[in-house]
Amino acid sequence: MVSGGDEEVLVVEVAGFSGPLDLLLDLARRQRVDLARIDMVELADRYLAWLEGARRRRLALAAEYLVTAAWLLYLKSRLLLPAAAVDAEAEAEAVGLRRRLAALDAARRAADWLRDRPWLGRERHPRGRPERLPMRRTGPLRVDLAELVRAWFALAARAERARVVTLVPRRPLSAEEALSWLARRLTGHDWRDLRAFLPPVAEDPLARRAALAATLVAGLELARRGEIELRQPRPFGPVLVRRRRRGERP
Amino acid sequence: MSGEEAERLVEALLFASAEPLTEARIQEVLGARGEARAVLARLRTRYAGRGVVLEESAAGWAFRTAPDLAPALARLDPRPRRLSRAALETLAVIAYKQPVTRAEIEAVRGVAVSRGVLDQLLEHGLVAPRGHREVPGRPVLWGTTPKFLDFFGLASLDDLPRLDEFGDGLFAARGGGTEDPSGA
Amino acid sequence: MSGEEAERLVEALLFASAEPLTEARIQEVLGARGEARAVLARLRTRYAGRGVVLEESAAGWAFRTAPDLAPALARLDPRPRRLSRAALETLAVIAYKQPVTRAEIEAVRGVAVSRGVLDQLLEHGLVAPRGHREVPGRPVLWGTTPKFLDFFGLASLDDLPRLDEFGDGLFAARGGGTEDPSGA
Repeated sequence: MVSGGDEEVLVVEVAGFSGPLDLLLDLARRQRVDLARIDMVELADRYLAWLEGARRRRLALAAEYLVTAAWLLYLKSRLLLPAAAVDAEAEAEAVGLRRRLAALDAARRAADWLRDRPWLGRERHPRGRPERLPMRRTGPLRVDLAELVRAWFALAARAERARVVTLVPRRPLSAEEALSWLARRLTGHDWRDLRAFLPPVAEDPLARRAALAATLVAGLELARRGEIELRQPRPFGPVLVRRRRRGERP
Repeated sequence: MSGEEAERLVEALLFASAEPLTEARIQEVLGARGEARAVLARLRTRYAGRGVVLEESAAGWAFRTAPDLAPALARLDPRPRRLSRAALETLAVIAYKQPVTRAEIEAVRGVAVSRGVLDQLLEHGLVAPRGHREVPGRPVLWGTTPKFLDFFGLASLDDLPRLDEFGDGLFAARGGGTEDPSGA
Repeated sequence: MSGEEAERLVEALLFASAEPLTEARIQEVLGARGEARAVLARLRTRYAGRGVVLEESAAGWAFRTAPDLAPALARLDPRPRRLSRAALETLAVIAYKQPVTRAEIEAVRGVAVSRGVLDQLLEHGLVAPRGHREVPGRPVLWGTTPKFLDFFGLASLDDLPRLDEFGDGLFAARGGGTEDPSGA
């Protein structure tokens, strides 16, 4: 069966096998090229001889190698019965093993084929300095008149402050001023946030709160006159406002 | 190796490199296959006018996409845009004080108006040049466009709210309708 | 825009990207300037035999350095890509028998597929989960990605050699569908 020299080589290679099936494939390949016709009895003998050699050299083998050995021994014993008595089950198991060896063989060849392909990053290289393409913004412009006007008033106020050195005494925006501002600005019939109609005031929080209060009073007054509608969908939420359509009843 | 092969190698090398490569480095890879300087010159000629150009900078040689294609290569971003604070203020000054020079806008805003800000407004078609101020340097005068009126839903520039509409409010303009906070 | 200009644009677009671009994406940038497929075909011809070649795969179109230059370019990447033997075999089984469960891979290889092996393949983006097998335990099914094709320079899975070319028809899985090589 296996010569001593062969054994030597096999034992040295033990680390290279990933499991008994891998080892069996290697042994089968030494026997024949056509794995479908592999002699199971001979394969079992080779395996057992290899195992014996490995044990003599005290190689630590995983238990599965021994399980496979036991199974092969059993398979061999049944295949060696007189032809008439060879059971179909043993034949089927032999065929199964041949198929598994052939499948593993194909997988290994496919792996070799992939290994030898020109890999990306090994034989073929992508662009090393990919460039970020610029973004072109094409969306619609979002800005409204109130923003534009507020920007202007803020600039004007800043310029005014810079020019006039004497301090102007601050006084809150009056309800009348807020009323006149809101009555003129609020033209739409869509619900809008009341805060969009704040007259421009100094940027300090107190002045803004006073302006908000005055604008709310103005809104209530205009609503009382039936010119506009006010609505607050949830407690402490934003107050919404719109102009009442002509002819609509309050 | 033929000159053609040296060219192929340098082409691949420059393409795959993460950094621009110096002539010395290229020569190192090229070895005896060719003279880097000559190969680079041939390669640059080959790519001249293509979508990709071979550029030499202080850092070395590198391929880059032809600059003139940048607009066509840009990815489109369809999200709604807002004007930057600077653009909004600049537009406001132009709207209220037109026709106005860049220097005048800067005087009101107190900061320089960058090229990008005016470009933004031009791109949206909200402002346009309106001739020149006849002073030394003949600076361009800027004004709003009909599209500006359209965009903000104004029938005319007279519809822009004025400061004095607040009676004697905090920031009421002095005097008549032509408030001029810059004092110019 | 002339055909030449469309070619420049696509050339620049592909050069700018390290990843393959789909024909749809290229057409999107090209717009009405040309027909992507035709432009790509011209471009491929133009680059044939150069140091950089235009490749097409299911992942899309991409410029890659010519494989024959690999030895000269070897020093370019200080950390060359590696896949362990176990990972390559596992990948081969997945490629041929996809979608396939871990247990099915193990049946072919005769050993357990370790977490590390799958991690290696996932890290390289070569495989991805493809749903579950509707059997008890609902095991994850694995398949290859478009990156797999790009990685190994394959136009499609059909470029994988037929396994009976290996001298054995038993493992003729793809197309055959659900054959179980374990013989179970």
